[in-house]
Amino acid sequence: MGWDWAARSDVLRAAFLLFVLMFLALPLSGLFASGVAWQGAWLSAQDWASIATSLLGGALAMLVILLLGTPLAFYLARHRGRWVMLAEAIVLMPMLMPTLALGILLSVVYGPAAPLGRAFGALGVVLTNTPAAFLLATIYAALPTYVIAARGAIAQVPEDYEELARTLGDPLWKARLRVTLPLAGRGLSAALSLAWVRALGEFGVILIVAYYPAGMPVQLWTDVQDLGLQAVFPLVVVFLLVTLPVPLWLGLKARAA
Amino acid sequence: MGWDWAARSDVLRAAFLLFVLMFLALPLSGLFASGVAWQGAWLSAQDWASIATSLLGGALAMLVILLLGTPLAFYLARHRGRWVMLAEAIVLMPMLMPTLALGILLSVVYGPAAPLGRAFGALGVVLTNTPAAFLLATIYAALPTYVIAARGAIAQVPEDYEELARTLGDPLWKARLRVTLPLAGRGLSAALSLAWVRALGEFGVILIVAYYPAGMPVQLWTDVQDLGLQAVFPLVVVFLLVTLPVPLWLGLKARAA
Amino acid sequence: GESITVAYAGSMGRLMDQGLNPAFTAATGTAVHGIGHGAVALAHLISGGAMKPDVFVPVSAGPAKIVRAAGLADKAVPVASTSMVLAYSPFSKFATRFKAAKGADWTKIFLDPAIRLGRTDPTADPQGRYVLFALQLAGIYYKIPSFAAKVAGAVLNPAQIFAEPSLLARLEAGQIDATLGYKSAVVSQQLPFIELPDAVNLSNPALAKSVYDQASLTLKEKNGQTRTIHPSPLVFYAMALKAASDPKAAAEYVAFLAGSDGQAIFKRYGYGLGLGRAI
Amino acid sequence: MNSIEIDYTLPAPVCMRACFTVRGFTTLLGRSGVGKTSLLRALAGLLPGQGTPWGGLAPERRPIGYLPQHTLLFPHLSVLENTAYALRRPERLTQARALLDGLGLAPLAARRPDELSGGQAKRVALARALAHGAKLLLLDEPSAGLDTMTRDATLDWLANIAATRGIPVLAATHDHDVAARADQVALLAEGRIIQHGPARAVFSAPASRVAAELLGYDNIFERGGALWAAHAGAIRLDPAGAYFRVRAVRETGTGLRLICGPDPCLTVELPQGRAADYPPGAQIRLSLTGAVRLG
Amino acid sequence: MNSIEIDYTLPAPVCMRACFTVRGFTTLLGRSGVGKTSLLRALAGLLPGQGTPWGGLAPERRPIGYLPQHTLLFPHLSVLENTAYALRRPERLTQARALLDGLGLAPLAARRPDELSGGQAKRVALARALAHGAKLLLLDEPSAGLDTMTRDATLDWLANIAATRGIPVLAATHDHDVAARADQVALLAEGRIIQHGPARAVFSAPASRVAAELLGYDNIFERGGALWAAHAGAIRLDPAGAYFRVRAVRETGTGLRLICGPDPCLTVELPQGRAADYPPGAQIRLSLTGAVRLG
Ligand SMILES: Nc1ncnc2c1ncn2[C@@H]1O[C@H](COP(=O)(O)OP(=O)(O)OP(=O)(O)O)[C@@H](O)[C@H]1O
Ligand SMILES: Nc1ncnc2c1ncn2[C@@H]1O[C@H](COP(=O)(O)OP(=O)(O)OP(=O)(O)O)[C@@H](O)[C@H]1O
Ligand code: MOO
Ligand SMILES: [Mg+2]
Ligand SMILES: [Mg+2]
Repeated sequence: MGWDWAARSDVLRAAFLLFVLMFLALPLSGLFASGVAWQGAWLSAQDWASIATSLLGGALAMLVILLLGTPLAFYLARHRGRWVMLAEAIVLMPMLMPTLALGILLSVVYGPAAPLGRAFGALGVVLTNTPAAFLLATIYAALPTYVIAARGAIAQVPEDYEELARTLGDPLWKARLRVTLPLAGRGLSAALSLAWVRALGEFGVILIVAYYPAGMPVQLWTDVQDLGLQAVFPLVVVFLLVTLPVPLWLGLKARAA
Repeated sequence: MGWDWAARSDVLRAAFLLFVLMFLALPLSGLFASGVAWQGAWLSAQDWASIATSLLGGALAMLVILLLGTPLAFYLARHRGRWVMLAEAIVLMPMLMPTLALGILLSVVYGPAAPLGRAFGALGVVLTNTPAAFLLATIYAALPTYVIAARGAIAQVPEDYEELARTLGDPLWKARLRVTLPLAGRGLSAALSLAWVRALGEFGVILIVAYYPAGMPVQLWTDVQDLGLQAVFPLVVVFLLVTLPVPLWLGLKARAA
Repeated sequence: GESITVAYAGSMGRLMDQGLNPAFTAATGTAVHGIGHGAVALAHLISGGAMKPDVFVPVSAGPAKIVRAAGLADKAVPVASTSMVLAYSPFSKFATRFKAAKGADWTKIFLDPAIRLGRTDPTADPQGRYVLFALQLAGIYYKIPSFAAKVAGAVLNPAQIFAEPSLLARLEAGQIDATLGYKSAVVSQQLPFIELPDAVNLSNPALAKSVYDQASLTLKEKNGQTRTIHPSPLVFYAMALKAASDPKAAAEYVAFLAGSDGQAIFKRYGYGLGLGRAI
Repeated sequence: MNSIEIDYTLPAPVCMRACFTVRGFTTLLGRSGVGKTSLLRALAGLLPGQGTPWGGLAPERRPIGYLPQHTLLFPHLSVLENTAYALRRPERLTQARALLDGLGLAPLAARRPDELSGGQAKRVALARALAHGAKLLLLDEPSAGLDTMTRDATLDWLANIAATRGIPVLAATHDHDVAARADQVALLAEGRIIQHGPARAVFSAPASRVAAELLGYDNIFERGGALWAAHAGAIRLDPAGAYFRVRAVRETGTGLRLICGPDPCLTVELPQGRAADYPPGAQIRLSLTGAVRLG
Repeated sequence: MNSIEIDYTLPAPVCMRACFTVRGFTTLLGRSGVGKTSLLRALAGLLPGQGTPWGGLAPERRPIGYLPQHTLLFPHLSVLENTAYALRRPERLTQARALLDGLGLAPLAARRPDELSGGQAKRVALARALAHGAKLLLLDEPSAGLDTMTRDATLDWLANIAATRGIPVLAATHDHDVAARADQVALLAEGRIIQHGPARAVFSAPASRVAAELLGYDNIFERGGALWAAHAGAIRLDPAGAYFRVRAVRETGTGLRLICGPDPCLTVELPQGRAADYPPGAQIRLSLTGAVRLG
C-alpha cells in the first residue's frame, strides 16, 4: 500500500477517519472543560481499593472466562444445526438481558434465599457482597461477550490447518491450541479486549450482586452521589489509565503477529 | 468430523460444554422460580413504547455504526505504527469509561450549556431527552464495540484476496466491499451481534443522556422502582424475545456462509 | 471481624460513607457496608429478595411500608429529617437573581419562560414526587393559581426529567438553572440554595394533615387504574430487618442512629431532627 | 523394499475403491479431478474412508507424513518451526535444521511462510511431512511448481531418505518424468486403480487406452487388431520405415512437432529440424519401434 | 502478433531489472525463488516496481489478467461468480459461462471453490483472469498441477483466445514442453533477463550455461573450446558415433537413463532397452547430433 497513493481519495479517507476519531474522542474533552479542581483531586483509600479490586477480580475472571469460554466458542464455531442454535441462544441471553435484570436473577438464584445459594453458603462460599460474588458477577457479565467474539474469530480460521496439524500427530485439542488459536489471534485479541472492557466496566450486575467489594464503577457511582461531578473526574482518568494498557497491548500483539 | 468418534474424550467434552451452558442458562431459571404472577402480567403502553423506541433506535444506530465504524475498523486492521495505536486508544476509551462517567461527559459536551450543545440547539436538534439524544448515546455506547470486534475480523482476512480483486478492476473500497467484508463475515457477524446487544442493553449512558424517550433498559429500571421485582419479569422475557432474533439470525447467516 | 450491610436512600451517601458508618465502626468495631440507591428501588429489591441488607434507611414512609408489608421488618424508627430547598447553579444566568431573591421572588424567576428546571422521574423516585408536591404547596402558599402546572408542565415532562445521579451534576455544570431538592443532599454537594417556608418544604410532621395533604399526585398504574398519593413528611427512618445476619448488630446500628452520637452527625451534615412517630 | 497394501473405499466426494501396493517410491497418476487428493486425504484420515491400513483411525494416530496439495505451511510459525512441528524430542530443532539443510533451505530457516516463493514453500512442507512420516509418506504433487533441477535434487534427496529409513512413498503427480523414474506406478481412473505395478511393467504394457493416456503416450492407435501406444518422441524418421504424409508442423524448442497421417494419425516429435523442410503434404518415412502394445 | 515491451525495476523482495518483450505466448523460465512471481506481481501492480508499462499505476487501473500462483479463488463466490468477477455488463454471467464451457468446466459452475480439485481451481482462476485481461495476461504457472491432456487442452484454448483477441500472454512456468511450444521465451536469473527471444532461437542457442540449464538441457559440456548443450533424449546410440563407457544405468518408463563418460560426462535417455544390456563398464557409441552450441 501507500506507494500508489492517489492523493485526492486518500485525503477524503483521512478526513473521514479523523472525523470519526474526533467524534469518539469528544467526550474526553469534557474532562478538561468545566473547571475541574485537578490540584486537590487526590484519590481516597477507597478509590485505590476499588482499583485493586477491579484489576484483580478482572484478571481472575478473564482466566476463568478463557478456560470456560474457549471450548464453547470452538463448539459454536465448528458445528451447525439446531442444537448449536440453542447453545448460541443460551450464550446470548445473559448478554441481552438488561444488566439490572441479570443482577436480579443472579441474586434470586445464587442469593442466600435460593437452594443453590444455601448450598454454596453451607460450603462457606457466600455469593452476595463478597469477592466470590464479585467474580461470579464479572464472569456472567463478560463470558458471553468473549464467547461470541471468539466464536467469530475461530470460525474465520479454515479447518485445513487444524486438520494438517492432526496428520502431524496432534490430537484435536492440541492442534487447536497450537494452530487454530494462534491463527485466530487477531480476532481473539479483540475478543479478549472486549471481555476485559466488559469485566471492568460492569455496573448493573455488580450493583445488585456485589456492591462489596466495590470495583471501580461502583466506587465511581458512590463518589458521584457523595461528592458530585467534578470530584470524580480524577477517578475516571485513573480508571482509563489502568484499564487501557491491557487492550492496547492485545491490539499491539495482534498486529505484530 | 464425527466419524472418528473417540467415545470417551467426546463424552468428557460434551459434559464440559453442557456444564458451561447450564452455568450460563442458570439465571434464567430465576424467572420461573419465585412465584411470578404471569397471569396478570401484561405490559403497559409505556412498556410497548419502550420496546418500539429500543428497536427503532437500535436499528438506526446500527446503520450509523456500520457506516462510521467499518472504515475505521479497516484502518485499524490494515495499518501499524504509533498513530494506529493512538487511534485504537481513542476507540477504546469511550468503551472503557464507566458508562455513568461517559453519560456525564456526554451531557457536559452535548448539553445545552456547552457550545456544541448550543450550536445543535440553534439548528433545532436538542441532544438531551430526545430521540436524537437516544441515538447519540446508543452510538457512543456501541460504536467502539463494533470497531474493535470488526477490526479483529478484518485483520484475520489475508490481504491477498483484496489485492487480487484489484487486479480484476475493483478500486480498493470496492474490493473491500465485495471481497474482504464477505470473507470477514463470521467475525463481522459477531461484531454486529455484540454491537446490537450493546446498543439495546445500554443503560448507564442512556440513563443520563436520554431518560426520555425511555428504551427498554430504562423502562425496566423505572418499573423495578415503581412496581417491584416480580412485575418486571414479563418485560425481561419480552425484551429477550425481541432482541434475540437479530444476533441469532446473524449467527445463523455466519455459519451458513 | 463482624460486619453489617446497610441499604440507604441514595441522597444520604456522603453522610453515611463519611459520617455515620465510620463513627459506628469506631464505636463498636463492626464494619459497615453501605449501599446507596433510590429508596423505592431498594425497597422493591429488598422485598423481592434480591437484596439482603441488615438495616434499611429510606426517606419518607412509603418505602418503609413496602418492606414492612413484605413482612421483613416490624418497626421503622424516625432518625432524621430534611426539607425541600431550591438549589440553583452558580453558572446560571439567573444566579444573581436567585442570590438576591427574598420571599416569593423565586416563584417569579421560576415562571420565566427561559429558565431550565430539572427534576427526577416522579413515577420512580420519591424526590421527583416531592418536587411536584412542593410546587403545588408553593402555589397555595403564595396564592399563584396553577403554579405547579405552569412551572413543571406535564407530570412526565421530558424537558425537565433526568436520572437522579445526573441531576445535581447537571446543576453543577450549569446545564440546568435550578431544581428543588433535599437540603441534606444540596448541602453535601456545596451548591447555593434558598430555604423554603415550612408550609412548602414538607419537613414538618405537624403540618402533615393540615397543609401537606392538600398536595396530591395522580399516577397511572400498570394495570391502567389511577392512584392518588399525598406526601408524608421528609423523615428518614431506620429499620432493622428480621432476616439480618447479625440481628444484634443491626439493632445496635438503628439505636446508634437514633442516639445522641448519631444525631450529632446528622446535624453536622445538615439534617434535621428525626421527628414524628415510629411506624 | 518395504511395502504397504492399500485397500480403501471412499463414499465421497468421488465414490472410489482403490486397491494397490505402495512399494518404494510409488507415483499415483490420474486426470485432474479424478480423486487423487481425495484418496491421499482419506489415507491421512482427513476424509471418511474405510479400509486398510488404519481405517477409521484418527489422523493423529496414523504414522504418516502428509504433504497437502496446497502446501498449507502454518503461517504463524517460521520455516524452522514448521519443519519441526511434528518433532517432540529436545533436539527437534537440530533435526529440523538437518532436514532443511538437505533441501538447501537452511538460509530460509528464520523466514515466515509468506516470505517464501511457491517452490520454497512446497519444499518446506515436504520437510515437515518427512519429519513425521514413520510408515508411509503421502505426497500430493511434490514436484509441481519446481524447476527441473530443483525437482531432481528434491526427489533424489527424498528417495534417499525414504530408502534409508525404509519408508514407502505414495506421490500423486502429473509429471511423467517423475512417474517414469518411480519404483511403482498406480493409475487412478473411474473410481478405481485401473493398473498398478513396477514402473517398467506398467509403462511397457499399459492396460488400456485410458492407462496409456495417463502414462503420457501421445499416440494410441490400432494396428493388426491390437492397440498400440507411442510417445511422440519415440517415433523416428527412418529411411526404412512406413510412409506417412505430413498434415501439420510446428516448431518446438530446437525440434519439430509433426502431425502425420492418414492411418494411424500420429504426433511425432523430432529433436531437430526446420518447419520449412516438412511442408504439409510432404511424404516422410517413420519407424514405430518405440511403440508398446496395450493390454 | 501484438507485443508489449517490458522494462521493470524491482527493489524487493529480490532486486531485479527485467527488460524484454512479450509477444504472443511468452514463457518466463527461472529457478525456484529467482523472482518470477515477484515480477508478475509487480507488473500487476501488487509489488512496488518502476518502469513501463503502467509503472506506478494502481492495480485496478492496469488492463491485465492475473493468475496468481496460489489460485486464490474467492471462497465466498461460486465458480461462475468467480469467473464473472471482473465482468460488468448485464450479460456477464453468460460470458462467464462461455469461458467455463471452453475449459470443460461448465458442470462445476454452481460449485464453491472448496469443492474443486486443485487442477479445476487453477482453470477457473485462469478463466477469471482471462475475463479481465485486455492488454496483457500474466499467468503464474498456469499448467502446474494439470495432467498432460488437461494441460494441452487448456493451453490450446488459451492460445486460441489470446490470438483471436490479440492479447500477449506472459506465463511463468517450469514445464519445458510448454516453454518449447511457446512463441517467445524469457530466461530470468540473477535479477535480470539473461536471454529472451523466439523459442526456437533461444532453444537452439542458449546464451550461457545457466540459460541452458533453465531450458532443461541435461548435458552441458565443452568440446573444441566451445560450450555445448544436449537433452538427454537427443543423444542417440549410433554405430558411427563416438565411444563412451557406461557408468550407471537406470530403467525409466519403457526406456533407460544412462550416465556415460568419461569426457564429457553425459546423461543419455534411450526410449527402449533393458538395463541388463548396458552393464557398467560396457562401451557404447553415441552420436551428439542433437547438441546445440551455446552463446
Ligand atoms: N467438497 C466437495 N464437494 C463436491 N465435490 C468435490 C468436493 N471436493 C472435491 N470434489 C470433487 O471431487 C473430485 C476429486 O477431487 P480431488 O481433489 O481428489 O481430485 P484430484 O485428482 O486431486 O485432482 P487435481 O489433479 O486437479 O488435484 C473432483 O472432481 C472435485 O470436483
Ligand atoms: N516477503 C518476503 N520477504 C523476504 N523475501 C521474500 C519475500 N517474498 C519473497 N521473498 C523471496 O524472494 C524470492 C523471489 O520469490 P518469488 O516468489 O518471486 O520466486 P519465484 O521465482 O516465483 O519462485 P517459485 O518458482 O518457487 O514460485 C524468493 O527467494 C523468496 O524467498
Ligand atoms: O434516592 Mo432518594 O430515595 O430520593 O434519596
Ligand atoms: Mg489434487
Ligand atoms: Mg512463484
